[in-house]
Amino acid sequence: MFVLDIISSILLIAGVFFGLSGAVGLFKFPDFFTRVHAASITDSIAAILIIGGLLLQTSFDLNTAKLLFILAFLMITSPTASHALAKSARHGGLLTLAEVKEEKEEKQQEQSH
Amino acid sequence: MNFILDYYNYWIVVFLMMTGFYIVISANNLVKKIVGLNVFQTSVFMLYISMGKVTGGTAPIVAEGVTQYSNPLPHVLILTAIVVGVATTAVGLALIIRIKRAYGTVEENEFDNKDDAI
Amino acid sequence: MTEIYAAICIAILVVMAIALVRASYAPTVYDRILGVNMFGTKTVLFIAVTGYLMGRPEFLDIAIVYALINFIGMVAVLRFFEYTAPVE
Amino acid sequence: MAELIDLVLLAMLALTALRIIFLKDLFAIVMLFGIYSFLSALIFINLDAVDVAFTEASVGAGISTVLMLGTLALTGRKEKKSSRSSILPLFVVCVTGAALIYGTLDMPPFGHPDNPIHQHVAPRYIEESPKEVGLPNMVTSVLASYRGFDTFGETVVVFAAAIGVLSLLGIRRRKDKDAPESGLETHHVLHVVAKVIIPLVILFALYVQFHGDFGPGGGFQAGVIGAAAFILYALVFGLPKSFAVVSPKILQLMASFGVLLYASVGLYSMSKGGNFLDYNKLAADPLAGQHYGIIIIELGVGITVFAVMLSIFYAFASQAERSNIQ
Repeated sequence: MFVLDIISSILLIAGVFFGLSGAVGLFKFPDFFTRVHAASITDSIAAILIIGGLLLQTSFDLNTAKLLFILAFLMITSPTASHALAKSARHGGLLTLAEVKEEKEEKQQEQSH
Repeated sequence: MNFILDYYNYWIVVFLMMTGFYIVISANNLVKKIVGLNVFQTSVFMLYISMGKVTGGTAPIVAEGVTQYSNPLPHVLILTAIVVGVATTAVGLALIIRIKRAYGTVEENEFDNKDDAI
Repeated sequence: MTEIYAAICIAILVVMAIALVRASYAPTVYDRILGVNMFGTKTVLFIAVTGYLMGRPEFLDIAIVYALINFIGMVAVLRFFEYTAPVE
Repeated sequence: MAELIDLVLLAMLALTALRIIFLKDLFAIVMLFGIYSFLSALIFINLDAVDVAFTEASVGAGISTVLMLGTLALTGRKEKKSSRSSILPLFVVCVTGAALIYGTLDMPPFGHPDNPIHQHVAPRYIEESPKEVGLPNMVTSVLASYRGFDTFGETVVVFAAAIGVLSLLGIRRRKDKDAPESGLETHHVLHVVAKVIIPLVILFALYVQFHGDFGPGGGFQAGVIGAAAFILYALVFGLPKSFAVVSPKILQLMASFGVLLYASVGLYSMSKGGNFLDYNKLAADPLAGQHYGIIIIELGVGITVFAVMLSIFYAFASQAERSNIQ
């Protein structure tokens, strides 16, 4: 049991590490689409690692099934939500940082001509 | 120190209650007022639930090896209150939609002199 | 194991706090929705871990509800958002 | 440890509430209110009220937020600047808050087992209800059996709210051609995922309905979760398709059927010679009678709440689509 405890601790700590890095990414990245990227990927990996760590602590009963259900649910919904959000943002007219720069340069060129 | 530990829960709940109250009486927009009302309501729920908590107790669902349970009575009262709360919120929001249709606005200070229009 | 659970709980709380700050001070509306979504998924994990911390892991049902409501709230925001004015 | 988590959550809650005051964008306010509900549900879990947390998460955070968003789609999302001064409200709030805090000083300290609230009926519920009613979840026993009258009243109130909303707004039905397309028409991933998830959600709602005697859950929560599944369908695929699956007429019938089912249990127990809602008379063995009674009335509550929540959502969402055309 001792080995299992160690493995599950490592998984939990790794999961939290990814969660924290995703949270930092929410602030550090320059534009919205990179921030979605940071948040959604770390969300999924944190869910896998933390739920995986908890799974090792169960003894194959109803709780195992519920944890697996949560994991499956998060694996399906979390990326979908991020995708739908990014798509809505794109359709709503939000530009990436590179595109904003390009537009600025074009405007400057027009003015210089 | 013990004194603060014994009462901080109630104080924060009172603070939240007053925040909701402030939103209700100072906001101009009716939807924001409803949000404030809900904030107020939720903090009242929290007051009830914190009274039902017993230190060292656990959730009132019978389990092996547990002797101390928290008080189930406030839980029951609040459980039904939440559902009724959302039902009344729905009625309030429906009234807001009707007000918007009749007056063309949901800002409180713009209702003046619009009674003639109906 | 209890110490580990407690530490994990606190770390997830920190992540939730950061997401909350992002949701309340956001440059665009989409960032706000992103913060709310991240807050929701982290609460699911938080409930799962607290269940083990308090020794009553059968309350995982609540975590499932959170995951579900988080997703539905997200879809509802995207849906009704299109009816109203575009980005500020 | 529990105190620390409690304190952090309460601090986050206070921050959210303060932020709601100062924001002018109503969309942001409603989203923060969703977070507020989530956080308060976390506090309920921390204070051992798992059933309450279940309800708050599904009803408060889920349905309220969706309804508020639907209202915002009609009323506009900016709050205009108030011309009134905020000094008088602030003064009133400070005085009331000070009075309330003065009042809390006389309250019994937080969490002590000797507090008056734990003295009278609570020990009886905790010690006797597993023997008298035979369910491990004391909240369900108290809700459905000891305080059955109360719950019946609440169910009727929920039913009345549905009548109120429907008479104020009404559900507008249009032919398929006139109906606007769902705003999420182009989100193909969302369509596929919604189709996968909705059966799982309905299954989970049934689990909550019938497992409520043994764990957190019950009719109220199951009804809301079931309604949430159909709300998800309506959001993704549009209202007309959703009307084809569950029509508003059927919902109205279901809402009244649930209330009647609850009342008929009471009347049946009266015809057996007991009081109204006296489950002991439902079967030869009192414990079995309690089981039957609780399962049936929870079913009635679940059906009513499901139908009411879904018809309220229909009423709001059909308004939103109408205004979008104009």
